[in-house]
Amino acid sequence: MKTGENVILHLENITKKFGKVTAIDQVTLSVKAGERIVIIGPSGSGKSTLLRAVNILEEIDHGRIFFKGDPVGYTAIKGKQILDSPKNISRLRSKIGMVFQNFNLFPHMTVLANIMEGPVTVLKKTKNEAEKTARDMLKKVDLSDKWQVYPATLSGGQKQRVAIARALAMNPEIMLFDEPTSALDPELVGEVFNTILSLAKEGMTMIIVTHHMGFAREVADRVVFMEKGAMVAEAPPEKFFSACMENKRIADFIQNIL
Amino acid sequence: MKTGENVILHLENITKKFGKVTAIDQVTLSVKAGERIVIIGPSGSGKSTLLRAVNILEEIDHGRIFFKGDPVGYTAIKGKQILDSPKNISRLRSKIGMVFQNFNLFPHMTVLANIMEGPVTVLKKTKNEAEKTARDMLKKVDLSDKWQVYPATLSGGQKQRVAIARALAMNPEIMLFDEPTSALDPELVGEVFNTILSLAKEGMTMIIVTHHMGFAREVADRVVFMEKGAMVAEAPPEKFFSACMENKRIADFIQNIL
Amino acid sequence: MVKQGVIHIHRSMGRVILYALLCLAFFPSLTTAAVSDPASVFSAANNFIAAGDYQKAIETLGAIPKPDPNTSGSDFVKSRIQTASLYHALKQTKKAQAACHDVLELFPDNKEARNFLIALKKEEIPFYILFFRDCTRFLPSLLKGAVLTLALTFLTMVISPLGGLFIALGRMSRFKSFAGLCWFIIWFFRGTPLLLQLFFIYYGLPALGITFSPFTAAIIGLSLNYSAYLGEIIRGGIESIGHGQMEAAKAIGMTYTQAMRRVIIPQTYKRLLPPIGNEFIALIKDTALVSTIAMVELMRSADQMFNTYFNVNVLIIAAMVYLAFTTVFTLVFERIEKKVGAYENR
Amino acid sequence: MVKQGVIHIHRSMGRVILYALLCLAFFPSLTTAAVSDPASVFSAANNFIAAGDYQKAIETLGAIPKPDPNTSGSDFVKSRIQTASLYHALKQTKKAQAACHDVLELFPDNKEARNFLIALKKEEIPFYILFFRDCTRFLPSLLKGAVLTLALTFLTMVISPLGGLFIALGRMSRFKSFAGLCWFIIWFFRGTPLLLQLFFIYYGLPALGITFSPFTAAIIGLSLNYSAYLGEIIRGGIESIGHGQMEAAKAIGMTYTQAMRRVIIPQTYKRLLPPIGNEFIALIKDTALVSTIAMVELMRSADQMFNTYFNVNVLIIAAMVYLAFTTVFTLVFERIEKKVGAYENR
Amino acid sequence: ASFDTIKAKGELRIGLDDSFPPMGYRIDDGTLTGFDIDAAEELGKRLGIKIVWTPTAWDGVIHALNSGMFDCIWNGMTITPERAEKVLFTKPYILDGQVAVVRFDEKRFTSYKDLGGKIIGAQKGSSAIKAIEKLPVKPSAVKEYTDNPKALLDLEAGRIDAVIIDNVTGRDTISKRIGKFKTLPGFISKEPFGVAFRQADAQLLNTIQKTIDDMVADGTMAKISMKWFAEDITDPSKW
Ligand SMILES: Nc1ncnc2c1ncn2[C@@H]1O[C@H](COP(=O)(O)OP(=O)(O)OP(=O)(O)O)[C@@H](O)[C@H]1O
Ligand SMILES: Nc1ncnc2c1ncn2[C@@H]1O[C@H](COP(=O)(O)OP(=O)(O)OP(=O)(O)O)[C@@H](O)[C@H]1O
Ligand SMILES: [Mg+2]
Ligand SMILES: [Mg+2]
Repeated sequence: MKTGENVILHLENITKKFGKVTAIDQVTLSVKAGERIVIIGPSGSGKSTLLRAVNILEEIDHGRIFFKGDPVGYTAIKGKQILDSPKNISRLRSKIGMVFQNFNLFPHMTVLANIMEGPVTVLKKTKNEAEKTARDMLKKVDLSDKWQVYPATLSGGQKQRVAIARALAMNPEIMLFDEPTSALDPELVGEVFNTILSLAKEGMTMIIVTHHMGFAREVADRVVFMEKGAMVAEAPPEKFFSACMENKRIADFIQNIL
Repeated sequence: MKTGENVILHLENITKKFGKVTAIDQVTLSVKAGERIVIIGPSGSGKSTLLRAVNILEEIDHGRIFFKGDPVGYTAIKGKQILDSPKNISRLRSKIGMVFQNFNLFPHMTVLANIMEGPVTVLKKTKNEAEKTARDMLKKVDLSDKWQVYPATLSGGQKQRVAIARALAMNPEIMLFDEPTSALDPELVGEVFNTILSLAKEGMTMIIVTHHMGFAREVADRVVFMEKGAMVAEAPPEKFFSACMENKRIADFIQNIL
Repeated sequence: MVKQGVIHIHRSMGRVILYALLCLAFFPSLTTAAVSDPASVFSAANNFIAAGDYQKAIETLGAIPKPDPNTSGSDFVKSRIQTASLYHALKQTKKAQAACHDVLELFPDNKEARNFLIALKKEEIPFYILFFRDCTRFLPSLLKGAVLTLALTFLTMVISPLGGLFIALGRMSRFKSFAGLCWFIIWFFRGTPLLLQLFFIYYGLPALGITFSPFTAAIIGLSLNYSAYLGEIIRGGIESIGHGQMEAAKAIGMTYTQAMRRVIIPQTYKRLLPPIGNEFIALIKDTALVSTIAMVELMRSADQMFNTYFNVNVLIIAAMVYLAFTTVFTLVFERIEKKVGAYENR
Repeated sequence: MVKQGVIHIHRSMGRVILYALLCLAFFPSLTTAAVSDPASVFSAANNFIAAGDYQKAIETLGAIPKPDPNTSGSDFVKSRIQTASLYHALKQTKKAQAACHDVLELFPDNKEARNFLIALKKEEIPFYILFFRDCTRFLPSLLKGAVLTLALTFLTMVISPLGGLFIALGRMSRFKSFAGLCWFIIWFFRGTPLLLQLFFIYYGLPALGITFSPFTAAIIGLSLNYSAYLGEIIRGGIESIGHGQMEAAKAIGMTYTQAMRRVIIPQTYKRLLPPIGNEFIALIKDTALVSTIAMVELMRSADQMFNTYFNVNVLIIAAMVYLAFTTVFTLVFERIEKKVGAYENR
Repeated sequence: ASFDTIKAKGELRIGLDDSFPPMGYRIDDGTLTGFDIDAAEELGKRLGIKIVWTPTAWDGVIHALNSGMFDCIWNGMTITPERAEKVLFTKPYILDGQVAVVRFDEKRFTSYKDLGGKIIGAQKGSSAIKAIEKLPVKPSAVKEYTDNPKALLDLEAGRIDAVIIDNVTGRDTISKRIGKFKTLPGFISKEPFGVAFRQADAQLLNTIQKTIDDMVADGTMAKISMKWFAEDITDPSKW
């Protein structure tokens, strides 16, 4: 199935099981270029697994993933889906930026080296090119003065912004954020959201998992609600926070979070 | 110097230095039987050191300590004060109960064993006697049902109450509390204070270091303010929280804490 | 297949030609070797062997006739045994056996031919059967040695934790000179090879008038060495227990000794078990070193049997016994670890 | 004092009487020993020695005259050397020296007398001077052996971390059989004594047609053993790096190999240095084991010199050299630890 | 080679394993010394030729001789029938053999017969082990050692009662450890030493043999023996 030209990512009926737990249950989702999707849902509902399935950090059991119209990650051999070659998967991942809850910066590299690592090692850019990009990205996340320090000296918010810069340095087509602020002290959440918002304004396509409803409302084109691995509801934020509230589960969930 | 009959503890001019830091600076203090002294003061002002000096966990440099009228802890040999024999010091300590900020329960013993340990090992009571006392003390701190669990399973407040029971089981003449609630979640502070208050009502002599002004006001016969190792002010609570507030330092300190 | 065969023939023909040329060039005597003279037959055969042409050597040796009744027959025996060796080298077992039987026909008692036949027969038995036979043959003696290995291990396991505790408390002692001595013991015994220590205790000390039996020397050496190692481990364990525990114990009137015995040391058990378990497993293997001071434990019995029978399986079986010991010990220690100090998990 | 003297006299008188009786009873030949026959002199002296009466033995030996020019003189030498030994046993050094000089007067080259004089002279020198002399005497040869010890240590230090990394990655590999092989290597080499491993490689493998020089065998044995140990340590180090690091590396498009090389392994350095340092210090001492496979490193040279000179100081000096090595290594490793991976402290 | 070619070259090459005290070995500074060294150097002086010592591994010493690496082996080589098949030996010039070493103050035994039921030590794999079987009585136990000095140390420490060892090695140790050990009188087995030549070199052997005979006759050999063994063990009349 070829999807519309402006669709960056298309998930078709994907399912992932861990033993008896169905972490993703037949999810179908299309993300158009420039679109901002926010995924919400209770703990264990499969949000992280869904993001991880997108860049094949998790191998799915059924379904297909299309990136810019092409099926990626798996090849069908004799009717069975098997994982693509590591090389192809790496190439796909390099086009998808991912930001983790725990930052996962490389502690043994300076901030600049963290950001240069991908461009140099994966994209085979020269050091000079990579450094230029890295400095640009640092400017974007407003941390130009921290280029030479090690991550351990940064605050949580600064760490997350470096992580965003590191992902951006790969010049990704889409960004995935998995609860980017949930490991942060409350007063540091704002700076990370601001960075994401400014990215959104530049037209970056992204999928964000978050529990911050205010932020969801502000940034999202569409809000997706997941429960027990399945997509239960999906709507633009205005509609989501009004109409969908009639769904008791969603209403309860949002009530609990606020 | 023999002090009045009803004086349990008398500190005379005691001084303790750590290198160049004077942790206790010529402190003189008498505690009568049944009296409740609360010590307050900024961090590093020597409150803990003072308590620790009382049961010789810290060796003082100058001054003398009288327990029930007798000089304790040190013997003068050729004009020099030297530490008493370990046996005498142990005997003194067994008469002084001490409760620490971090509980310091023995993790490898059950709650009951924690409380029985002192009576059996130090006071050479039989197991049966000691167990009876221990169960009485547990009742006193309202933890009768927890006698057979290990400390790791208790909440902070429960741990501190066990620590109090452990000290009480030695049938001490005086109890020393060093910030007994500062390692507790706010909602657990109350139960510990209640335990201490009920002790106070029973007429136990005690010295309490705490930052909780409300509690100080409620429990204290006298409030002592320390700063840089010295006793700066000393008064009954009513007087202390009014008259002494004219002292700018004390006022600032109390302002900051509240 | 056919083609390969052709190539093979060509190759060996090439070798024959090359060899013939070599003979003509360097060993002119060979081409004229008189069949009748045994000495020259042997020397000719030797030259063929040196040139790598065993087939030719066998042919040459064949020239030695069956002995007359009135000669000793030693040349004949020698030639046939050598023939058998050559066939053996060419992996033609049947022919090698035949050559041996040639000898036995005339000299039924000939030891060399007999042994050769036995050796040849052995080679026909599959490895695993031979190995199994060797197991039943060598294991009993090895296990006798292993008893001593275990005795050394257990005795050291009893002594060294006590020694280690003593050294650990010594290092933390207020008496500077005693603490220094304990430091020295640790430094010395952890800084020199156990082999050298055992050597010194067993061979060196008698010169200073102190003589130990091998067993005593082994126990002293192992115990001192392991006490030093355990001393550092135990000290680490004690120091890992927060200072507050000692203060709390003192505050209820306990003496230093009481506090150590009742409060501090019992808390170290759980933490110390894994590193001490590792040391004990190392100990099982280190007992092998006492083989150098004339103790016949597992390693030494394996060595002795290997020297007697030149059979590699002895070493392999000994390794298996050690593996069994270390594996069982590991499992037992894992068990104990799970049981001890469960209070931390509840 | 006087009283004691009396008792002493009484005792020795008693002994003399006892002895005389014994002689009469069992050695009738002795009482009539002809002075002229050397053989019977020696046998008589031996009997006196056996009975513990050295004085009488010396007297008896004195009957052997200075040799005529036309006899070999061996009986004379033997008697005087034995006399010297007996005086030595009686702690009469001067007289022992005199007996030696008697021999050297006639046979100035006589080794035995010369050695004896040297030994007697040594006993008069204080211990510490002797020890210092022994240092200057033995250290050069020991250090020559120590060069090999260091060579073995350094080579193994280079090879085994690589081997260890290989084994560690192998154990974490997706290929079950390869992971199993690596597990087996670790299990085997950590479960059997290094001594047995070296033995097998050096003495056992030739039986299977694989022969190594002692040095190669030593390096193979040490490297395999230490690779197995380091393998577990390195695996532990890699597994201690949070899973998130691998995911983050993969998420920016790195392959497994790139992630390992650039992200995971560099982070293990700091954590691995202390345990690897410990292993290397153990390694220095374990090189002593290769002395059993005919390698003349520090331990073996000490052994050889001890065998030649029977001088305990050799062992002590060797221990000092090992201590120097292990201490220096410890200090160097502590230095390196402080420098590497400072990023975690900032 | 004939004696004439040796004389013409001016040097006799002698093969040896230079770690066999006291026959031929190196002392601390590396110089070669020993009984054989003294004897051969004396011989060289008498014949007016230089002695060139050629160290070689003992394992392949006969092969090395026959391949011409040197002209003879003079290194405490025991004369055996098997060796005699491959080389020519001189007449025995010294008597070696297995002897029993006991502590100097040993009071319990004076002859081999007394060793019954005692603990005896010997070097692993040496001919001493075989000699123990030839003892007139059976020992209670045989302890094997990696080397002779270890056995002697154990003897000194009182852990064993006697060490069976070859005469020259035993005497060498005794001479270094004066007052510690003595030998029991007599030999358990007798192993004479000879100098080995290639079978083709009978003429060379004859010349050398004559010189050795001279050295025995004029007491030179006895003197060298006295130096190394404090006894004349070169005198065939005492064998
Ligand atoms: N590696 C794994 N192995 C086994 N089960 C897993 C694994 N990862 C996730 N799961 C299970 O899959 C389900 C979905 O997990 P997931 O982490 O995707 O939830 P989530 O929506 O991200 O929750 P949270 O808000 O807590 O992050 C859960 O039941 C979880 O326990
Ligand atoms: N063991 C020690 N060694 C060196 N200095 C010490 C030691 N214990 C206390 N001090 C110093 O002595 C002074 C008094 O310390 P103390 O702990 O008694 O203060 P405190 O009033 O209890 O403070 P806090 O409210 O923080 O517990 C401080 O300057 C402290 O740094
Ligand atoms: Mg999640
Ligand atoms: Mg304090």
